[in-house]
Amino acid sequence: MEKKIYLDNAATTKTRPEVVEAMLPYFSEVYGNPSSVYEFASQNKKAIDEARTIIADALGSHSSEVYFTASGTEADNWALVATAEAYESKGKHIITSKIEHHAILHTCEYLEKRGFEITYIDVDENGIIKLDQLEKAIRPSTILISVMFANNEIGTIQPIREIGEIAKRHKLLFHTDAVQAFGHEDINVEELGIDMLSASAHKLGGPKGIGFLYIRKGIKIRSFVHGGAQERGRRAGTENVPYIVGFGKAVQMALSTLDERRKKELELREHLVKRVLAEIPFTRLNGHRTNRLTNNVNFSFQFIEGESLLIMLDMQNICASSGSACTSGSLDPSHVLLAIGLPHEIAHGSLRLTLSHENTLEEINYTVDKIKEVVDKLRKMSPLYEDFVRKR
Amino acid sequence: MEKKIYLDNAATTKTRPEVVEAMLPYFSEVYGNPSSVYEFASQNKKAIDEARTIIADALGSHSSEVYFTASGTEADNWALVATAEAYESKGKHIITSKIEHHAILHTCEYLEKRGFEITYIDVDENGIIKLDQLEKAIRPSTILISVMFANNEIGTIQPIREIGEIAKRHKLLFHTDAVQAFGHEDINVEELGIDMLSASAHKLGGPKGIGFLYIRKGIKIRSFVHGGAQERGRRAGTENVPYIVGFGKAVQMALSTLDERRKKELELREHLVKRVLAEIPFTRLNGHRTNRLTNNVNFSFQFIEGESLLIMLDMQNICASSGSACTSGSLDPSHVLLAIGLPHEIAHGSLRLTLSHENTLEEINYTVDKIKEVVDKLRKMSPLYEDFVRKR
Amino acid sequence: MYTKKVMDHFSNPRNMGELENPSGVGTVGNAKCGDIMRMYLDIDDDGIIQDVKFKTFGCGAAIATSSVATELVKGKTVQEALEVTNKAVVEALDGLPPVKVHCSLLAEQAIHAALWDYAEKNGIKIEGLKKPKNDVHDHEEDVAESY
Amino acid sequence: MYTKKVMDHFSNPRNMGELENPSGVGTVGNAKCGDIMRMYLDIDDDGIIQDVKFKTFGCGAAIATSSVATELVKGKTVQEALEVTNKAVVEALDGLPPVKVHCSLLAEQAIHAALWDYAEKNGIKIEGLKKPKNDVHDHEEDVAESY
Ligand SMILES: Cc1ncc(COP(=O)(O)O)c(C=O)c1O
Ligand SMILES: Cc1ncc(COP(=O)(O)O)c(C=O)c1O
Repeated sequence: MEKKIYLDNAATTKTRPEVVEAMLPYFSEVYGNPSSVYEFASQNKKAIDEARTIIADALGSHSSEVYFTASGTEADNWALVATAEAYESKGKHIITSKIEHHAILHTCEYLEKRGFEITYIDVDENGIIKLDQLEKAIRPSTILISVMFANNEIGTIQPIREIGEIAKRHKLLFHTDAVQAFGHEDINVEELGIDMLSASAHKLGGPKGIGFLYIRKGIKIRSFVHGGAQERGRRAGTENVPYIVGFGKAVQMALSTLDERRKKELELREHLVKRVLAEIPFTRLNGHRTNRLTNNVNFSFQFIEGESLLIMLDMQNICASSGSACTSGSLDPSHVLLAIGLPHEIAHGSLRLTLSHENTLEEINYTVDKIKEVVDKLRKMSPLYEDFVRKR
Repeated sequence: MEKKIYLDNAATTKTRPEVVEAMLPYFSEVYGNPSSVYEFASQNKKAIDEARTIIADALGSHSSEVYFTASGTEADNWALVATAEAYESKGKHIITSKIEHHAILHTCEYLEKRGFEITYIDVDENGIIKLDQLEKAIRPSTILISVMFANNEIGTIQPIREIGEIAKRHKLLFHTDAVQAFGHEDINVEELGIDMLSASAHKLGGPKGIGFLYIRKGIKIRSFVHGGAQERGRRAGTENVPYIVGFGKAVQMALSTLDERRKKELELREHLVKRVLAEIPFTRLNGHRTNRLTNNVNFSFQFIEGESLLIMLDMQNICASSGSACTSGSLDPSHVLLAIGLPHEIAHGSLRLTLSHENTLEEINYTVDKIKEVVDKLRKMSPLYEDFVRKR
Repeated sequence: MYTKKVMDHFSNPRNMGELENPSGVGTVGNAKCGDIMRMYLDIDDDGIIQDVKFKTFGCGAAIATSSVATELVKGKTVQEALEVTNKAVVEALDGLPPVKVHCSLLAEQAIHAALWDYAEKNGIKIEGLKKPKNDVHDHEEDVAESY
Repeated sequence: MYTKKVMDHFSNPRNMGELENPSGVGTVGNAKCGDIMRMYLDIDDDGIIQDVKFKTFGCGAAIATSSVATELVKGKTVQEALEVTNKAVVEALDGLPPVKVHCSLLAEQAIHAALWDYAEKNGIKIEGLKKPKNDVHDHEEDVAESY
């Protein structure tokens, strides 16, 4: 295929042209600093309010509960660090899962250095958190449970409502990293008992470099970035007006197309899964078979390694990933795949394909054909495969 | 005048159309996640490298010393918090000035709550830091000096080279908040002995929501935002590729036009200062008469209050500010004006006008005419003026 | 950030100025907080406010609340004027931003101060009027601002 | 991130495959770290490497270093092959990204392991050849990566 086939929408999405359109006036025309007194700046203030309202509505929350950040990562850092600092006198114990994004895990490591204790809960072979273990981990000094909404590598959706209930029962705060889920799954923070929620625009057709943290009214966490009185004094720094507007627009579009997108993605996903599992031996689908993001598949192809697979697919104009984008510079196999129990050599051979509404059946079929070829080629090169064949 | 006269370039600047142009392809065309393996993403990596190099060159530094952040505020927070955490075992004392931006001052307050001690050095009546007091404040436990390059309200430029020398003599780290100066003044971190430097794109024709922290090689501070391995593992979060590209472009343009811009701004500034001081009685120019940013003036008009002045100027299509934009929601008079010794009622009546290369002499003359009218009108309303006239 | 009414009173303040021989004059607020209001009252023998003028050093809201307060008391009896609360002032302006509500309190206090002056000068006692404080500012901040 | 040479060797690996009755075969690396290399050597009676094949489980750099290493040793004497260092491998590829340099060490070790096997099988001692370790990875990280 001449055209690039982009199957890495969990890493980042194309910014929708309508979103770019919506942002454009805020660079060189309506460019005032929203904190300023004059009329010219109040247009910006209004634009921010509108975006905030769109997002608040999407969550079933109030606009005064939505705080813009520069990324999903910042929102995660904020939720953890500020909660730790605000509730330190109550206790220094936080519970999370073993399959969180590094934005959570590395912030937890940072907090551990500052004297906090973190319990990392196991997941089952499908990547679903062990609720009994979670509840047992709660101590008098526990202040926060942070469990992601949907996993970025294997797509598994967590039992958020149940976790919310556990948190409520034990009077704990519950934060969820919904970076992969927001705009893709229905989320109502009231119904699900979520106290804090992180999201990021670039996973749903918005620009890279804008996120938000939902903070339920009454939660007394302070700011993470200190300075001016922006975001009601809770998140300092001149507002990124264009991106806030773009985020609002992207959410609006994501919600209005949610059902049809999910339907299309699901069809393509099922087709992809069926063909790959049927046509390529020694392959497993990672993550829950059905309870997963509609646009996510993650395979392990035994005997081969992920990076070479990716490069060979790239040569065929297919953009895919292995593990998460943020760790692709690293040599370690995915902590998520290890957590669901894969042995190292299988964890190394994983391929994540994440679809968008723009993908076609033709692209998927072409992709499966190419995966077959490439997996075959790499297995022929693999000493592990050689050993396996010999032993049979 | 029909057209808006924008005289608040210290609050934020218009994003240059060329900058918007440079960013556009990175939204919907070259949109890959720079951390990804495939070729498509490597174009983004290259674009980031190029921007980083432009900025490093502008500072006389190396590109591996420039780390992108989401704002000047984040860069300030990072420099302070991470230095405090990294050098805690050496000591818990930090020195700064009384006229820093809130991004520094509120981060200092945060660190005070975490057990650090901060000394706030006085400035003289022109807003220049007292170097003897600074040097005397150094203790064995001092780890960092943070003094801004140029003040955002009164424009005064600090004796950075001298502070750099003091820091070096005492083997202390020296951070400078150069958000107002970068792209407007010549800055060479080697010559000036700067170890860390914060800047923000939206003060020099770039977009709002991107900044950087320069960190001299060898300084062992860790990250402030924890997560993925972006920015060489020091600043997590998917890179804001369009804004990074835009920041690079803005810096390039700012540097190539530096001399002519400064010359033009200086001419307009001097004309403005002369007319206002000559034609409006009971007025003072705040900040150093000459050693100030070329685009900054700050006046205090006795007997009147700043906000009403701003609104009345706004009605004449003039965008100006009083104190800093970030505090304009607040009721307190500017901490900077109090620090240079103004009494409260005079500090309340300040007006900041900050020019750009786009302003014209005609605009400046119109503005002075309107300021005269408005100051006159407000003084007629002022009980303080009434008392003053009676007492004469 | 301000309503149309506020902007109207700010740009065209009613009853701005001084009175030559006022029945009472009161000044409240202080420069430290950035607002000072002075009210002049002209009260006839029947205790009716025949004329009122104000001078204000302060923000847009301070000027607008002064202006609307003069309108609210003009032609009223002393007793009626006493009942002009800060709430009435805010309502007459179609609302004020939360950080500016203290300005309306200041307006209420300015009237009270002028009435107190009038009462003192005339050796009378006005039912329900207390000696005005010098500074009526409440320095509460938005709770969320505690960064 | 890879040079043209790396990409060339990766897409068209030289000497990929197995040898039927190799004089020596060596396997290094481990699946935990994500790279396993196996080298087959066919060495004639004069100690000249007549043929060489590799199989590799690993990243692009691992495959490319294996491929280029086979080219570097083919036709060489045992002693010359021993002198093919990881540096030579990196140079032949016009460089490797810093995190991938360990792959070239693995290639060096794979040759050594195959030579060791050859020596053992033939009961000879090769000057300067040490028993290969099972895992030659060094787990150093970029200093700046400390989160
Ligand atoms: C001196 C100074 N420091 C820091 C900042 C904060 O920069 P930003 O708006 O990019 O967060 C500003 C401007 O707002 C400033 O003038
Ligand atoms: C689950 C999850 N959390 C957090 C992040 C970080 O978001 P951002 O790139 O906006 O910092 C990502 C994606 O990178 C993610 O997938």
